[in-house]
Amino acid sequence: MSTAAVSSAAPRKGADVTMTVLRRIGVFALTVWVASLVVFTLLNVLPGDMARAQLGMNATDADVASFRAEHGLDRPLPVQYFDWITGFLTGDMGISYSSRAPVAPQVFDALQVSLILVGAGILIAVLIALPLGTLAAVRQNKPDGVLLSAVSQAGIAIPNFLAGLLLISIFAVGLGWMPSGGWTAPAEGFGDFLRQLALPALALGLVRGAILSRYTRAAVLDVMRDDFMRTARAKGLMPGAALRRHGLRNALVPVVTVTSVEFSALVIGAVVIETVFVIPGLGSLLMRAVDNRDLIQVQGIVMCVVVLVLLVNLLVDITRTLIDPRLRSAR
Amino acid sequence: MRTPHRHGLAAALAVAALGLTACSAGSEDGADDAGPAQDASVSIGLAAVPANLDYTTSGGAAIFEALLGNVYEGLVQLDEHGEVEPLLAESWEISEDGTEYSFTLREDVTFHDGTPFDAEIVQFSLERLDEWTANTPDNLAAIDQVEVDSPTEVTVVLSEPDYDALYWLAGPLGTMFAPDSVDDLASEANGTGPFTFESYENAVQMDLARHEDYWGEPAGVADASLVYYEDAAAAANALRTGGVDAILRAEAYDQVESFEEEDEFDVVIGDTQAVAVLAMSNDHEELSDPEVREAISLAIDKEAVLAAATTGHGTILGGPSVPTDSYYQDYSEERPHDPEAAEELLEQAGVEDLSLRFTLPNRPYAEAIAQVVQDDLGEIGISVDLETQEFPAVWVEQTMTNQDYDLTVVSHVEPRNMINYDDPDYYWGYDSEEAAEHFAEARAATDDADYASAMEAAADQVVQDAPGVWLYNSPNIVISRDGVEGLPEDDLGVGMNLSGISVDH
Amino acid sequence: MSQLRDAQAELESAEQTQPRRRCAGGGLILTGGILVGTVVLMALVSLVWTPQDPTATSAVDRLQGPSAEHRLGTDGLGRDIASMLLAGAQIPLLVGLVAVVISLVIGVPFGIAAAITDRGAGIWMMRWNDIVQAFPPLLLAIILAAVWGGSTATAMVALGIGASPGVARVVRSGTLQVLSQEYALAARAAGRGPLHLALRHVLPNIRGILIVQATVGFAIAVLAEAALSFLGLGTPPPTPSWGRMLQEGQSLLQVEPLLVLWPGAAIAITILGFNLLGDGLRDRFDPRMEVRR
Amino acid sequence: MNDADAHSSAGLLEISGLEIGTSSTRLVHGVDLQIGRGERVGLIGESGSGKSLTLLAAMGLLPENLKVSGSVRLDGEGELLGASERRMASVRGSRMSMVFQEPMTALNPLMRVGEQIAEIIRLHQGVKGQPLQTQVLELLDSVKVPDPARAERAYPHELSGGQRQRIVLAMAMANQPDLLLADEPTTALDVTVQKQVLELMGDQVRQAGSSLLFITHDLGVVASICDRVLIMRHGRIVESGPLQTVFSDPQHPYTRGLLAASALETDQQTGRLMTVGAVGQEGRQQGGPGQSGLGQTGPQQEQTGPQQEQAGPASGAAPHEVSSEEPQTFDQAAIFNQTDAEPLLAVREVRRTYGRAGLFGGGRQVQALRGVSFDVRAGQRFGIVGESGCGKSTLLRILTGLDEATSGSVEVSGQEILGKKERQLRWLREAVQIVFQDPMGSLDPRMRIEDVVAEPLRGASREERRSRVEALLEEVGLPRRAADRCPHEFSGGQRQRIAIARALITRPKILMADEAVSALDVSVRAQVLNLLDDLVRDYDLTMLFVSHDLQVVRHACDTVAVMNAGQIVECGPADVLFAQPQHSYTASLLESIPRVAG
Repeated sequence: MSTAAVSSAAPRKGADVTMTVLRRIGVFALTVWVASLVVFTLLNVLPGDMARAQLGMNATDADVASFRAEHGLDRPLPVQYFDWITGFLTGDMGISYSSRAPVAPQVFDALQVSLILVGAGILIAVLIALPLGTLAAVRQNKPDGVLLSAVSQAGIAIPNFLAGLLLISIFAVGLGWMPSGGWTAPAEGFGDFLRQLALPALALGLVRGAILSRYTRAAVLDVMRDDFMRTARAKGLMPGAALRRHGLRNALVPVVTVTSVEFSALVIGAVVIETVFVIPGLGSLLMRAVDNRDLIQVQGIVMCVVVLVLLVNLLVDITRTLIDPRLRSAR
Repeated sequence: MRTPHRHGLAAALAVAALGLTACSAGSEDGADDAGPAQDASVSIGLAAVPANLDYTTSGGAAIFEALLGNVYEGLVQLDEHGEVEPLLAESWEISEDGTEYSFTLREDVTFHDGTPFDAEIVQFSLERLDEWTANTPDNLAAIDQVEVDSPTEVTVVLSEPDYDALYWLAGPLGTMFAPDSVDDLASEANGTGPFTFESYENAVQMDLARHEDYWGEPAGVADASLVYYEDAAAAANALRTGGVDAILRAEAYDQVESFEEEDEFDVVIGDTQAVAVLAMSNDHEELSDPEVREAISLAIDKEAVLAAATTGHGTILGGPSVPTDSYYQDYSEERPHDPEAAEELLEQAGVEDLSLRFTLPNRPYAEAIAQVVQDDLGEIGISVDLETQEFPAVWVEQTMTNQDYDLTVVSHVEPRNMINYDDPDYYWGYDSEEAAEHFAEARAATDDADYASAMEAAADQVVQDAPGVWLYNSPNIVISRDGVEGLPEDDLGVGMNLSGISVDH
Repeated sequence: MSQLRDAQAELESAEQTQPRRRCAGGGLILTGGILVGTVVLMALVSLVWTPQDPTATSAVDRLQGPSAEHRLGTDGLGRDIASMLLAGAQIPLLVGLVAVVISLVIGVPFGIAAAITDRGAGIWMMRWNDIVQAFPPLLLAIILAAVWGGSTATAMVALGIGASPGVARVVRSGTLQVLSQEYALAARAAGRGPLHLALRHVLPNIRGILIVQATVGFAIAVLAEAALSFLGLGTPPPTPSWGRMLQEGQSLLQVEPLLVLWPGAAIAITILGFNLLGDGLRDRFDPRMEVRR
Repeated sequence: MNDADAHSSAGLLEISGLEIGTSSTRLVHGVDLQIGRGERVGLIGESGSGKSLTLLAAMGLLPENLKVSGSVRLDGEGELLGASERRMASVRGSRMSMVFQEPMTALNPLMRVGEQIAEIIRLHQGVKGQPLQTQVLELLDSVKVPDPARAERAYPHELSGGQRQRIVLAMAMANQPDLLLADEPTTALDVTVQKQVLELMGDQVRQAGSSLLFITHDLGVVASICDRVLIMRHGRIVESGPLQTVFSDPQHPYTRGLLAASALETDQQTGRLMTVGAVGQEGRQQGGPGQSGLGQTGPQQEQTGPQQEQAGPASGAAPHEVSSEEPQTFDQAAIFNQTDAEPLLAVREVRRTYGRAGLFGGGRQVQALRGVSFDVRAGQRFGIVGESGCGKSTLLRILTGLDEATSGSVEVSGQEILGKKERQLRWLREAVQIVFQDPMGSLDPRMRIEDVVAEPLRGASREERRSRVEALLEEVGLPRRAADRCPHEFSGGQRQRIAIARALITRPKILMADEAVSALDVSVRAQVLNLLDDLVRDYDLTMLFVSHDLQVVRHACDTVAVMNAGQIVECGPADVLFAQPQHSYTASLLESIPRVAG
């Protein structure tokens, strides 16, 4: 099919990459702003009286009024939004209704914990998925490949909290190898930190790894069908070498893309895993804030999660641009 | 720093007992062989999470349970039998008409930040009660003013006699605060108690450290950590895997048996002040009919409720008082499980197709109770819709404050919660002149016997009117690993005193 | 795009003669179908019959092992586990169904519209889509549970809305594919408007993608419902649901592991079934397009 | 027989009894093939003939699910069929190399071009470092890639199709292989580029003394590069021999038909194109996508096309002057083919610019049309030729209201169509219809033929619809009952007939054909062109025929405009323009056409 005449793209990569990255960051900022509107709107249609819920039944109307004034709940919503979002940008998420402490430090502490957990989960998932997914693709018609496929299928079907419960039951309570939960910051004791991280990270990573390995398998299968793989073989590369030199990097592009989707799945998976393993991360904080109807805290946490997800999307986008030169000069 | 002392087992037990009562007598004797380590630390698993540290404005027993008696102290405290005994006040006198309480204060007490404790502090703390929004400050509404007689003498003047006043002063309402500290009660705790407050990571862990300059018997452990597990099974797992040394107020009822079977764990089942009560809204047309309420009472199988909620641990109740109350009477046989009779009653009342909205806190015990009740009421033709509400936030707002419910259930852990039947505005909506008279009599009582008999009469009246169904008094389950001694066995509805705990290595 | 590679053509013509493509993924579809069918059957049967009343509590019967009366034993409230397992299939399936329908109802028109107006509004529509996608379904469900309290309805709505951006994305790329085909141009040259294009050309041709998407979406919704119930934000008691059973059973895991294993297995089998079905259908409808959400 | 035989005596590659099949179907039936040292052999066949599979079998790169038997021997290596992967790997790229059809996908998109070339040298020669670098640059230079140093650092997507194919060729020739296998290496390229690449390939092979096995469907291409040809059909070799012999004196009827069809020869008596439709009815089951059944042997079609005995000249339009412009730059575009009478179609100064400013800048603009003006009179057959990217398809889309012009004016029957709302263009939808290139893509696979054909029809009753569809199907040479079938049941040629039927159902005044026969096998191409010819006459159509194929345009049109880079560079009566091209671009286009009779 004929296409419009395209002036032959001059390879001026440096400028292209910078432009692409800058444009992505611009879009990211815009996206975050709209997302903040969504979060604020969603959470400010809460029915019921925040103040009364927080103060309990002995509170008088005056108490309620002063609570509302103290937390600025008596001002028009646009003003509240403006205050919240400008505060958010400067790292001030307001004062928690229930703990009466600033929200931001709690959220940041919890965020660190969750990030470590999610990071460990992704690491485990990737370490499982890349080799196994590739193997399953290469050996797709052989018994071991089929077996790998089946195992990963089964892995996907197990909810991560069930995996968590079973891991606790076997390795913590049953065998006593690991603690059943809790959290130690790495600075406070690296051994304890690792021991406590092991099971929840596994619970997260195993299931995500199973899913990611399916994507990897699909991506590698796709790549193995590509023309340039045939070219590589025609050059005289052995199948394995062709896959290593030409296939894997190409297969990585869709896998990296999927990782961004996987990341948000992991973050939300961490919410559940944190409750199972009593880990003071964002998930635990969120669940408690929801229980306490601590609107301002919920708002801060949700916004953080959303920014995080968008940020990872941005990073993945940029990573793809770096891996795939075609995206650099994309329109 | 004192040198580590070694105690024999007997001595250890003695210390433990002393610790519980936290009496002022020193027991620095008996230094020998292996025993509790002075520099030991203990970590204790708990279920209920403090929202913050300020129990003057934040509801929930978890805060004062952790802080009262450990960090904060009042003029008086409850001994292990629930009797009032001296603490920061060495002694007191009550005027003939019961309206003036004169306390003589200890002299050598300072707050952890160095503020000296004196009569001014008492005046400040007790006159500040009108700023409280949580933990039923109305229980001490009778306090009119506090007069400073001398630095160590203070008189609390009541506007009318209240026999319960001392009792309430032994609880959170009687806490002594340093005036400079009240601005950040939510995040700091500055008291006179045996532990200093170190840190609180919200909903995760609270760290207390022994206050070395405590005026009384120093705490048995150097550090105490309260670790919070909202999920009972997680707490039990933590105990099993060495994450904590003990769990207090354990709700993992199902696991009690398996812990009892294991040698390395000790299980103690103590008392609580808690009353699990199924409240029936007086605003509801059919439910305002005593026959219908009676029928519902008869329809509920309390054995089944107890089995479902606590696997049978605890005491089945028939009335609003608990066994540890001085005015306790056993009403459990009053309305035995009798579905047929219940059905007949309903028929008599001419009620058909009754459909009720049951709001319940999202707590395992409440969900278990609700499902049994739903089932039981279904048997007699009452259909029940369950509506789970987050506890405390939503339940307190919707059910308790707005009183928007037909049926609800909650375990009232606050002590002597029966007096709320004297408050027609309480969510129970109970309003009885007869009962009110008895409650007034009780307040005006000047000795225990009068008080108890008046309260008994009130209880009789309440039970007769059946504004709710009293289900059970839950047990206080304490599970600890071997070697941890001196844990508070009973939950008296005040703080849990940790100073008596000792840990064997 | 349309350049045929000869070998490919030769191969495909060979495949055409033997109906290989027809039965592609047959084994997966069969296995998945059997698993899903079993679950659906469980739900249907439980509508009219269960061995016992799945909500009937009985204090004396609590935590019993399997017996003639209780095939799989009883739970902590003395309820019959077998009956709860059967009836517990209803909620996941209902949530899955409604969530998938919601995600399709939102995502399909959105995706098609974004593709048809690809240059102008379409770009902004997809940006919006990206934003919504930054709210994972489960997070959305938690937020909605915070707003309205946890219930089956909020779970269904949240999961449906949360899944819709994924649907929209897939639909958009499928629609762009269709619109780039000459038959779509021919339809436009014939004076047919966007609605005709959408209904007569796009929908029938992305049907396969939609079925695959719906199947996978079903599995995700079932999983999310279980997680929500586990967190206490899903289906409230006494309605039996596997997620709730898991949550109630976890405190008894050390005492009676089967209370967790039964509902856990039921959830796993359901998800496995839908995933296998989805993979099989994907193979059948489009052997080239692999898992790509 | 002459020196072609002398070559084959020094056998390099010997394929004998090669059979390839799936578990149930045999695709290649006992192919025998010998190639001598330095010999250049063309393997000719239409799609689905098994020629590519034969090639892949020689390289040992057949898909795993295919079964292969027979023998493939390479001089000095012995039997290759069933040889170990390791042994094959050492042969591939060093003694036997391959060039593929699709330059867009044959290169690893994530690897720099230089590295991809270096890889094959390193692999077989073990050269490293600076010498390797030098060798790569030399190779790039030898395949005439402009600015080798820059190309070496470039990624494939930064190069044009022709440049990429040069890179692939450079890779294939890097180790001076004994045998180069080329699989339709120029099919995806424009004619001018094709010519250059073919010449380059010929030079390279000659210099290296390599043998060549060249696969194509295009007889003209073979003629320019090979000295011996084999004709393959349905998995069998039906004829072979020296190029001259086979082309001048074909023995097999299929070869004869193929030759006639590809040269677009006309029957002396009827003036119609020669087809191979009548030849070789032994055809296999009709195929689906990817296979354009030769000879219309589908079950629903026994007769080939409506063979009306209408004679007459191919062009019915009045002659007119040539108005070609020599200078490369036009200040104002001239109006081509201008007429004093009211033209049916008047195109003035049409410009189209693609590209947009991105959300955050960075948009790129492409000028697809730079001011095109011409007239078409009623009854004319107006052809537009040009290479890919010249703007011809864009132009056609604007004329059919599928795309919007950036500026300019288009009047059909005196009515402006640009800038109008779809509602105001109802009449245009009936007056102008279009036939597209791709017989796969132009019919919705999910629709029944009746719905496909009737799609442009509005407001007709069911019966009327049905009867008109059936009537039209008959006219385009398909049975009435085809209306109830689905597109996948038809071959490529049949589908194109259906597309034509759809275009005619509104009885349009103007029929636009966008590369309408380009995707068809040569044998089918002739039939479809004949059909168009008949229909244009029967329906009194004015036709706009866009193609990259000069031969086809020359046959199908009476007036031809040549487009380059968004402008018309020359326009005139077909005969005149082809005989005496005025513009240098037209001349170079004409020169590039590969000719059978070379």
